[in-house]
Amino acid sequence: GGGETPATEGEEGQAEGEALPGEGKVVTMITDTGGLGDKSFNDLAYAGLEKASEELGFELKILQSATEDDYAPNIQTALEDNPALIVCVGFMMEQATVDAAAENPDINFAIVDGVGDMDGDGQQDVDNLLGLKFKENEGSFLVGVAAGLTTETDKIGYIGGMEFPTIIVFESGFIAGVKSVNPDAEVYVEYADSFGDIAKGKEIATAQYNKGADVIYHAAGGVGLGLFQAATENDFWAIGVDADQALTSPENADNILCSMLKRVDTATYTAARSAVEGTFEGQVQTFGLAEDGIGVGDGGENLTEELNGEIEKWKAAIIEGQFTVPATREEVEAFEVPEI
Amino acid sequence: MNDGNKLKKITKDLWLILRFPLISIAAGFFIGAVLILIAGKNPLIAYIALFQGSFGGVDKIGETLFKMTPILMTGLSFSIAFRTGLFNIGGEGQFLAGAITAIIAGWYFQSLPHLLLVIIMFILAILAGAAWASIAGVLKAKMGIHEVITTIMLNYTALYLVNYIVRAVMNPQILLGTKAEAHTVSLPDAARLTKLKDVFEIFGRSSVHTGIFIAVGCAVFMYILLFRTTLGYELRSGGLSPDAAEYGGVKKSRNIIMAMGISGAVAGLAGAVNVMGITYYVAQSSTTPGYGFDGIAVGLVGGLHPIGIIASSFLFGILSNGARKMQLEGIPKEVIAIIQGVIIVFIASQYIIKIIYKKRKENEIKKEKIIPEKSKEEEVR
Amino acid sequence: MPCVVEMNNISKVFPGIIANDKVNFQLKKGEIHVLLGENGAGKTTLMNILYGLYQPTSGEIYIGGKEVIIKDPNVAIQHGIGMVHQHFMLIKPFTVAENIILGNEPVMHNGMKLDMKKAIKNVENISNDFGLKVDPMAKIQDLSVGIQQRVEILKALYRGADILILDEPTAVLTPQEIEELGIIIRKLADEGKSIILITHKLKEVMSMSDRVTVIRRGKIIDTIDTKAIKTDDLAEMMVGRKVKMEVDKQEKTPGEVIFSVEKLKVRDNRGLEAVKDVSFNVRAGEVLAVAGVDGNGQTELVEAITGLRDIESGQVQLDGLDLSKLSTKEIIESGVGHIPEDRHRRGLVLGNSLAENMILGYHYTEPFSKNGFMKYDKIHEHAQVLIKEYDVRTPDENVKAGSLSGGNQQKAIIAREMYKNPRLLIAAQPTRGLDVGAIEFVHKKIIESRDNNQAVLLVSLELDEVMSLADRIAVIYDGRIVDTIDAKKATEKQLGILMAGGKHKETRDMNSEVMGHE
Amino acid sequence: MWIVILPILASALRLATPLIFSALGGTFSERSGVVNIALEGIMVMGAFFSILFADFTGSPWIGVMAAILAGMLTALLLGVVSIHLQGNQVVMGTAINILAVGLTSYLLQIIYKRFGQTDAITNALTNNPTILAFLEKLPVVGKAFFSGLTPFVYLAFFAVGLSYYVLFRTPFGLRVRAVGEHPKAADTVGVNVYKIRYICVLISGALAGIAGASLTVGYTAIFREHMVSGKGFIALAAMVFGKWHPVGALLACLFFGLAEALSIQGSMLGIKIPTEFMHMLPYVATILALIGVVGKAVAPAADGEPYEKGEN
Ligand SMILES: Nc1ncnc2c1ncn2[C@@H]1O[C@H](COP(=O)(O)OP(=O)(O)OP(=O)(O)O)[C@@H](O)[C@H]1O
Ligand SMILES: Nc1ncnc2c1ncn2[C@@H]1O[C@H](COP(=O)(O)OP(=O)(O)OP(=O)(O)O)[C@@H](O)[C@H]1O
Ligand SMILES: [Mg+2]
Ligand SMILES: [Mg+2]
Repeated sequence: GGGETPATEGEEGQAEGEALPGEGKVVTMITDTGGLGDKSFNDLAYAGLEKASEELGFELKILQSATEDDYAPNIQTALEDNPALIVCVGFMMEQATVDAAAENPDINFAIVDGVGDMDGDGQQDVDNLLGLKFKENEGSFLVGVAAGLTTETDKIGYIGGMEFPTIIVFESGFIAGVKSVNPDAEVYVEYADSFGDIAKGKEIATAQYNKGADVIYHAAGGVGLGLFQAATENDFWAIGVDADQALTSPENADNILCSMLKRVDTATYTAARSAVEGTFEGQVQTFGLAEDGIGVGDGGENLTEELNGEIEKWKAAIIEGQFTVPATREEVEAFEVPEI
Repeated sequence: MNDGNKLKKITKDLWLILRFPLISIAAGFFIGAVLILIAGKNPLIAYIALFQGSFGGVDKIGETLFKMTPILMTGLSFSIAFRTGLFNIGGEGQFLAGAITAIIAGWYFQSLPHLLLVIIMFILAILAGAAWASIAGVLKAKMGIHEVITTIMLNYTALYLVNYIVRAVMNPQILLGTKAEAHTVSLPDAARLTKLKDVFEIFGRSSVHTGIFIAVGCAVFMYILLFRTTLGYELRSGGLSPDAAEYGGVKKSRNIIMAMGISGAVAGLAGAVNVMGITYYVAQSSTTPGYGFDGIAVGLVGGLHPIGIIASSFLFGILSNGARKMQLEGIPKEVIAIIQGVIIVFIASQYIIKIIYKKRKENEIKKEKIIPEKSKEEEVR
Repeated sequence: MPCVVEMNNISKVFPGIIANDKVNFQLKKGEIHVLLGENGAGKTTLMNILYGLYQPTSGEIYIGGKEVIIKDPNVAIQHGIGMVHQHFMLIKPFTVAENIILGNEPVMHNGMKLDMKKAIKNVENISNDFGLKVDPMAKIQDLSVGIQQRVEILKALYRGADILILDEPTAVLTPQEIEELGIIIRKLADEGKSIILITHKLKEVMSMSDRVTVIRRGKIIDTIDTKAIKTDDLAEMMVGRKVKMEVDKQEKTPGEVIFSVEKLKVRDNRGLEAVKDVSFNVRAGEVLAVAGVDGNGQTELVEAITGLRDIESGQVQLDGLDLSKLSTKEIIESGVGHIPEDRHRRGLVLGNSLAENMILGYHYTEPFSKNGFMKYDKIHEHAQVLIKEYDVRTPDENVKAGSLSGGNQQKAIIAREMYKNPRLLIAAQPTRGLDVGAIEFVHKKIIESRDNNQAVLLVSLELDEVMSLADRIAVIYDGRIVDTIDAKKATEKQLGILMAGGKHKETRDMNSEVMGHE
Repeated sequence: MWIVILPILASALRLATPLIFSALGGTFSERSGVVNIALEGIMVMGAFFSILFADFTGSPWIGVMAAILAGMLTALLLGVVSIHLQGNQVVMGTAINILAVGLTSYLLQIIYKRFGQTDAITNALTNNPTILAFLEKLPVVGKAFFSGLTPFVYLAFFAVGLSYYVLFRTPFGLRVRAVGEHPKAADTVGVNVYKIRYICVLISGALAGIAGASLTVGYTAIFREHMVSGKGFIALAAMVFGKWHPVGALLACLFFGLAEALSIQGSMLGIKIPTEFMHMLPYVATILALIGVVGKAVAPAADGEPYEKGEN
């Protein structure tokens, strides 16, 4: 199973004998090359589907992609079961998913972290595809606020996995958040060119720490584990990503200030439910702070009341639409700290 | 010889050729079964799934052929160099070089008609793979720098170079002005290889594309090159005995550069075939694609012979394709890797069987008291 | 005299061949006993069994009257057996001392550390005791073959060998070295050591041994007192027919000079000058022998002529064409045939088939290759013809070249090179390790070549060979041609002295020369 | 100035440490004539089993022992096939690399009931050993350099010295090198070729196992799939670069570690080039170093050649 991701346990126990709506149906999830165990969207997506499966009684199947060219064949294999829904995880799979959805209009598809707009016209290309998009910049902004207010050295670190556009979104939101509360703070930005090399993560974090950084945020999957290790050894703050990492890495909880939550589990859960219950609709669902698809987790209970208050304040402002959080470096350049 | 005897002989020959691989495969599956049992699943169901996934219809066979396409080519690539006495671990980098070159060519020549475009892309990818490998080849030939080091280093260099090109050169953001992506622009339709299913319905959903013909063509090419051409004779001789080849007028350095170049060319072509056949773009990645490394295993298991490599890549295709179906049965996909590993272990240690045969032969001789060699010579005198 | 070794009814079966067939062999204490036989007769096999490298298929071995099972060389060493192998068992990058002590190392700190000081001392001691001078600190790769052989002998003596097996020790030595070896082993025998000497050189048998055992096709023919037999009879026993020991060579007036080397300078692998200002020429229909002890620049000379090694300066001309800047391939094309001194390393691609080997060097020419493709039917045909013509003993042309015996490998190479009908034939150590039958054949072919009006450059250290084949003899020493003499007028003694380092020096000075690196 | 350089040096040492152990392992095995492509796989085994046992017993040192054992067992597989059965050593190494990744992932699922990674251990061996704690108190270098070192860094240097001593100063080492150069010659003087090769392959396994442990128990405190990702191959390259010599291997690994440390810290040092080029640095630098400095590397003569006892 997909580990200790914080999908809330199925509370509503099913009455005995009552036929579940998903009985006899199949939902298949296909991971990207990160695969299960990425402690990120693959695991979270799985957790959401697992929960749905328990509640609704459908059979959950999983196919992990070893390489990029497994995407299409994996989808084709999944199609053989005539599933109620195929959930493809990760923006890397967008093209393959759109292609398959176009060829199989009777099957429901969902793509995590994607829209399904490959021709770039701003519209979803197919009708039977549910795009699940997240506004990671908003959550990153909030943890940036926390970092900016927490730092004593006015030096902050950011470690990205690879310089993907989707990862730059984290970087952009985070820097904007820091600048909004602490214009003097400097942010060291470093990319590991890896999502798995823990040692490299630890080296980068240590280097940033040596240069004075006392709060470091990561959007780098497994590389982040190295950050946590460095944080614990040197006693500085780390900020987690995707899941509430104070809960998933309890050994390091004392040094995980908070985590940027990306509720992929909620998204896949709802998608599966709608598909099984027959209410599925091809569309783009955006999960931001307003939709509660993005948030800040504090499983380590390290945020002070004051910080929580600040975070809430900025959160409310974003939800109200007082300003837009930057999602690219250009937008960060142009970003002016709003008065709130 | 009558037909019955002939048939018997053919079956016997076939058995002689196939016995090591078959025993190895059986051992791999046996150990795999144990692991599946430990994981609390039924091996029988798992293996039925595996074979259904790989053979359960033309479409499934198509899928196996699809899986086999790139590794057949990288297996050939590795073997050509190995036969010349070079250990090319650089298939990964050469594969990437070919892939990214195909993208670049596909973009800049996109207005050309399909066939011409495809040919140009192939040629450029071949050149790119060859050039990338030739760095190692030239350094070895001219300066004696061990190709194991250079090819390993060049793999990583290629990875990061390609990542850079994807992000900062061939990105849709830059070429099309749309939003930034983690991959290059996609190949236009004219630059894509035809899927067999689009021509023959019988291939169902499978992803197999015309690249399989190119891959098999490469095997034929390698066979002809190695065993029918003068260059092949020189390459093989140089691999077996560099000094003797040199004595025979074969230039060592030329041999090395040629072998690395051809090896890289095939790997580069593999990269192009892969993007043109399935992914249509190259994405940023934290790891090399892995086909180069798979090629080492495929080549060695195939005994470095084109026919053997076709067979071993088919076997690897079956395994990794069948793994999909096994996964759907909830069986850890790692079991497949372990089965692969065990098969290779047994193929590596086929000597056990050879020893048994040798002992048996010796005993036969002892019994029959074969006349020593020299008495035949006496007749000649 | 008591028997120190008794081998009774020893048989050894290899797949496809019985190498030793119910062999009985006795070695008496203090004797020098020659084991004589053709290539492949089973001599090495028998001795490998005695030394524990092979296990006999059947039969018993007695040492000092007690039955023993020699399961590995350790056991042999314990029983006082030492062996100098046909192919030297020396580790090239190691020093002399390291090679000698290997497997029986003096140690200090409870075995935690090699005691190299003591090792060197020990080596010096036995080296002095037996009069076998070597520099313990020299690396094997820098030593001449003769010295390497001393190291091999010392290795055995260091282990306290009383029974010494020498497998073809003379194949690579100069006459002086052979003579010296004779003195050494005689001295060892006088000290009570028992010696088995393998050879197929009849002269040596006569001069060195007390008794001789002749082995043919794995079977013992007879064991006889050396004094009681004549050379011709030995030869006949050995090969089973009458052999002509003399080479049939007609008087012949040579033609024009077609090959010349002028002021040639070549460096060896270590960058030292190995060929120093060498000049000579060869006429059509003439055999010029370059006679010299191994390691005096012959290897480099031949490699330079054939394009296998860079030329520092000087000229090489064949038929007016300057070869010095040409590649090996171009040199071959210009009409050079080359029988290389190291047939395993250079002469054959051991892993390729015999047929493929029989075109090496002209594999790219028609009819064997056309438009870049090999014509295998032609290649096989070619091989079959040559195999027949040159009497290469092989099941067929498809076997790997490596599976042939040394003599047959050599025949295959000669066949290949002769087929080219070269203007210049270079034959480097063409009969090394071959038996009399094979030597007879090779010599006949070389003379045929000369009579065909080809220029022949023979590089050899076998004085018999040099004297019987050559028209002129150029003696090479320390990278220089010290003298060129008419073969008809040359004497063995004169040549020996020249080969050892110049006109005026005495033979024994050679020792100091080969020892001469600090 | 030193305040910038010293941490980079410390970082270089940390990054080089697993490579050093692994390259030493390769050196032992190849000096005896057994090509060891399996370093990568053995490191994976060492990395996994050290965490597994450290986690279950609570003792990181037991974890290290487990890594050594796992490495030796894996190497034994290489040994049996390539020494006794005279199988192809490269094929076998490749098989082990595939097996190791598969097996650890499989065990991860069976034991931890989870994908991807183990639990983290809390008592990883990442601090200076107590007896060397005084080093941290030294002015300037103490904090900037020594505090960044782990026990494995010291151990690596010790291992280099020991390996050098064993290979070049002991009777055993003489035999190892003899067997790697000319096994038959060694055999004829009573050296047991198989025994020596087995011992060397086992030492190689132990060292590559420690290399894996130095990465996990000695550094990251957790095992994650793909975390070794090519380090075994880099070590292999370093061994060749270092000309099959322990000190050479050490220098090659340090060179690589330094380049990697620089590439990681580059942007913080104010070097503004695209990150991809920064990450390329160690690999390109290695090639350039080979072109510029180091001449031809010659492998032990019998490296990779199976030895058939007696009858050949
Ligand atoms: N390991 C082996 N395997 C198979 N056949 C062998 C082996 N060693 C020797 N033979 C065969 O046994 C026969 C005897 O070989 P052996 O080496 O004893 O000959 P020899 O008398 O020493 O010859 P030479 O004078 O060439 O050294 C030969 O026919 C040879 O081919
Ligand atoms: N495994 C083997 N199988 C078959 N024949 C073998 C084998 N090993 C050695 N031989 C043969 O044994 C014979 C004797 O071996 P040896 O090493 O004494 O060579 P040789 O005949 O003296 O040749 P050379 O003069 O080139 O050294 C050779 O003919 C060789 O081909
Ligand atoms: Mg659209
Ligand atoms: Mg012999």
